[in-house]
Amino acid sequence: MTSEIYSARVRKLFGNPAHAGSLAGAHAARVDDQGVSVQFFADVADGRILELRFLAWGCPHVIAAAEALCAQYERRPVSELKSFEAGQLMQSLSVPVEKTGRILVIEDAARSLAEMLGKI
Amino acid sequence: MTSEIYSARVRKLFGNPAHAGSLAGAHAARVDDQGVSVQFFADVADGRILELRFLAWGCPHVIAAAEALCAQYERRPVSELKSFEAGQLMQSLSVPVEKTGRILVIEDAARSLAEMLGKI
Amino acid sequence: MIYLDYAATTPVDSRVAATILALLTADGDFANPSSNHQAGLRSRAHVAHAAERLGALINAHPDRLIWTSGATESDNLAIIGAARARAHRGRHLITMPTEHKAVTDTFAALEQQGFEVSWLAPDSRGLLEIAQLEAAIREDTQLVSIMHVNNETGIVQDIAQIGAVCRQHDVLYHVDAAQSLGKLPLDVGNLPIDLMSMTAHKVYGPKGVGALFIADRPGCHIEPLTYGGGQQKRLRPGTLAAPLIAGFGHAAEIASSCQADDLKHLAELRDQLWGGIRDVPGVTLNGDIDGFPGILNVSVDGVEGESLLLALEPLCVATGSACNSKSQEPSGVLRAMGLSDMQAQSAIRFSLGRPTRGEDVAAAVELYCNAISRLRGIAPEPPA
Amino acid sequence: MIYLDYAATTPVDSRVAATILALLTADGDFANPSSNHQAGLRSRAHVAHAAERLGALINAHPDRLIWTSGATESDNLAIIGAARARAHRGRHLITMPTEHKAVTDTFAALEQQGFEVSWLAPDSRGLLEIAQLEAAIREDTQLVSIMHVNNETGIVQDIAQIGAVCRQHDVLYHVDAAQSLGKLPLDVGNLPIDLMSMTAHKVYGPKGVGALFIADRPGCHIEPLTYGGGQQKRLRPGTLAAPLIAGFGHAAEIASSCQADDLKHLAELRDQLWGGIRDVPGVTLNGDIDGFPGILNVSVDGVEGESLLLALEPLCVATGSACNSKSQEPSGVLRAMGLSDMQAQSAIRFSLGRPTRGEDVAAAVELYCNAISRLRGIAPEPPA
Ligand SMILES: Cc1ncc(COP(=O)(O)O)c(C=O)c1O
Ligand SMILES: Cc1ncc(COP(=O)(O)O)c(C=O)c1O
Repeated sequence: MTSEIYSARVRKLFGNPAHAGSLAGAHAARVDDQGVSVQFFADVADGRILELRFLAWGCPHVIAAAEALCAQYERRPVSELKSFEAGQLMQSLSVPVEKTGRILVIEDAARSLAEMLGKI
Repeated sequence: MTSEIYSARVRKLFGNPAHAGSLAGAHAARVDDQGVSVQFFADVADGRILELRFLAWGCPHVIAAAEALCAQYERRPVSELKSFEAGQLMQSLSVPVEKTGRILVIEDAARSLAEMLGKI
Repeated sequence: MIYLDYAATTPVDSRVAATILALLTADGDFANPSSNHQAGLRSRAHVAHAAERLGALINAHPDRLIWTSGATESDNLAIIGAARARAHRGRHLITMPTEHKAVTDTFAALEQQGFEVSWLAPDSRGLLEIAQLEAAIREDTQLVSIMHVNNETGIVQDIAQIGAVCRQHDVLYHVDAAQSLGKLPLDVGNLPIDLMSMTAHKVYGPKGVGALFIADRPGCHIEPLTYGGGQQKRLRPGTLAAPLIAGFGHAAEIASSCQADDLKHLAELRDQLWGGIRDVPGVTLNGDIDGFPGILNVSVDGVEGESLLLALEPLCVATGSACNSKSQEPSGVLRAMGLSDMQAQSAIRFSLGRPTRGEDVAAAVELYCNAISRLRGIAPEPPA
Repeated sequence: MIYLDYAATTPVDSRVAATILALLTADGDFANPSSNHQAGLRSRAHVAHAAERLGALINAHPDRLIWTSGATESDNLAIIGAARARAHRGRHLITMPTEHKAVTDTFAALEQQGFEVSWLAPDSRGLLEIAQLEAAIREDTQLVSIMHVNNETGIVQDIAQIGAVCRQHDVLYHVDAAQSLGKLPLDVGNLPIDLMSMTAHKVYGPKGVGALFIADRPGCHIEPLTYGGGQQKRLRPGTLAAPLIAGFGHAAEIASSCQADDLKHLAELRDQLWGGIRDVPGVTLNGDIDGFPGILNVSVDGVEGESLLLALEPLCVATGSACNSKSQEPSGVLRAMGLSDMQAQSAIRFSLGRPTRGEDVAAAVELYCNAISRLRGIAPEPPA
């Protein structure tokens, strides 16, 4: 019996999701699956992500993961987002295994955004 | 669930059985039954019991009942002892019903003593 | 921290805590109540006194109470015990899917053991329609188990009417009264109840002790689940936990004396709470505003329940029942009442208690409204 | 009052009482350990800490412990649970008539349910001869239950050797360790034990909480006896009594730290006691002077047991086992050891504890000698 459900990092990201919100007129990708909805928005220039935002409906781990992803890939090349994998995020947020499916929804959405941005 | 096994009277009689002991050369009657042994001794004159003593091996109710009986019939006519009945004693000592058999051993012993004394 | 989870458990009343403490240590009456020496007799007297106090609260003879470890055990002992004791007469049993897991899981286990269970569906408020019960009772029906106050929604079943139907058909009636004991009037001397489960920790007593009332009626027998030292008429052996039992007794006595005040207090707070949140768009009440006022269960559109719970911190409330809130599944009770998974999943159970004050409720209202607007603010449009 | 009945129950250590008290009331961590809010998490942490402490005492992983209401429930859960879980492999079980009633009555109930039980007779000290066990194990044997320290006599079974025989034959081994936990070394990490019953109230913890250790081995599974909210891997549902569990954990930790001193202390007192009464004519020791030193069981010729107990006041000791001392029958344990009804019936169990002092023992010796001469003085000659 572990006594904490959410790691300190999850609590922090969930409590203050600085990248929550939408970007008007930006590129957007959305996935609805596993009882979770995630939508990413990106402003891009010169193959770089200038701003990255998300909207999410899901449990705290989903929201924290979306926030962590945005914070990590903002101001980075689009190519890096392409190779995003959920596994590392799950570990750094201590997401319980039974929630793997939900975090894969985030991976899905991030990849389809990256693909879209790659085609610009 | 009653919280007391022994009534205050049983405790007192058991704790201070003034009539425990034997009487040398006296009339005696003994009964062994129900895992209990009771022996009564009596000195008699003119149809009256002068002294009444007992020896007993048994539970506290048995000892208390023997003591109560001796205290009651000492200095009384033998004829009264003849009509002794255990029921009244059981009630006055709050003897639990499952011990009825043991108290009847006392009745037995008292009656056979009375019978013996009656024949003198 | 604002604690509005009194249906999950209550703090022990400080007077009750003092009673318990007095029986724990070497300077108190700590002996085994089964011991036949003076110390044991003193312990035994505390247990007897507790039975009188609990008996007085529900108008039962103290001899008709069996001490258990809690309502879960009482439910199991009553249901399995009665089903087995009457199995030679018939193997049909009746309950509802809106019962506590300690009841539903027990019936589900009996289904595996050759019993047949009719699961009666509730109406949208969670209530049983009596006609349904009447239709379900058969020649071979032996036991009906329908609770008093529902632990998730606070709705109150009509136990008098249900019991009357059971009596008519010579069927035993078991009531899980874990949530109503000491809170609503409960007079088993006059109600047609055969078996009733109780627990101390929902009524300001300690966790780890409960009781089962068994009516003194022909045919009302149960088999034990466990065997041992012959305590409690061989129905529930084990060293009696005298300190906990005494604490339960004391809690029962306190409840007797302040039940009416408590109810009034809870009703005021419940009205304040519902008044504060009912106008939030998309909020709906689960259950019935006429239910037990200590529990208010609300769903809200467009918000995920687990995130809502976390966003509500430092407010302590429940999603689903406290006892199964580790699982992420939406509440079976709410689904049985016809809620969608989505609605059930956003449900929050506020439960109020004797120590709750108006400020606590005001703070809860504010936290709830803020959490909803914050989460709605970061959610995408609902999927088409 | 001189309390020498520590085998019936012990007072709660005052440090343990403080731990319990801190989790009861509104100003402490009183929440339901199943609740998913901050208050619930704090409760859960206390439970987890207790499991670590109890696990450390017996060298078990905390995950291998199931909390129960006491050793009676643990015994039932282990024995019925294992018998049912393995019934498809075979229905033969082995135990001894000298076990606690929580074990013997449970096996007797299983006999009614289609299991076959071999009851191995002890030697005159109450010990099992290993050859007898080996001879009794069959192809279809599934479970052996033989206790560690006997609650009436203090004799200590060779659990390592018994367990080794069980492992050889792929039979589960259950140990009732109610009397030895925290008193004798018990290392389930290295002993061949599959299931072990424990209780807090014999080791200066609270009444109403126990535990069952379940080894992490293939084939070592049990079925639950009760059903409900999914707590404890569904093996034992019900709201966890966090204050009691925390108290048990604390008591276990204290026992870890003073076990060696306790044993030395008890051995000194036991020698003093036996030295004081062994020369009373007709006194005999039941069991073995090499047994657990906290228990000394003696019979005496020509004295009735119930009267002896009352004559010993204000000394609190036991006749027979505390748990069945309400019945007047002579102890089944002593009869199984070959004592006559008369001898068994006069048996007194003195049991010593951490708080016992030399003066207490001296007073007990005097009371015992006086009571015997007083009762002998008023008894008739033994019947021919
Ligand atoms: C209606 C109902 N029944 C049974 C229980 C189980 O009670 P306990 O926690 O005492 O096992 C609860 C509470 O958890 C409850 O609310
Ligand atoms: C050996 C033994 N097993 C089981 C028990 C029962 O334990 P509990 O009182 O915790 O139910 C006891 C004590 O009464 C005991 O001494």
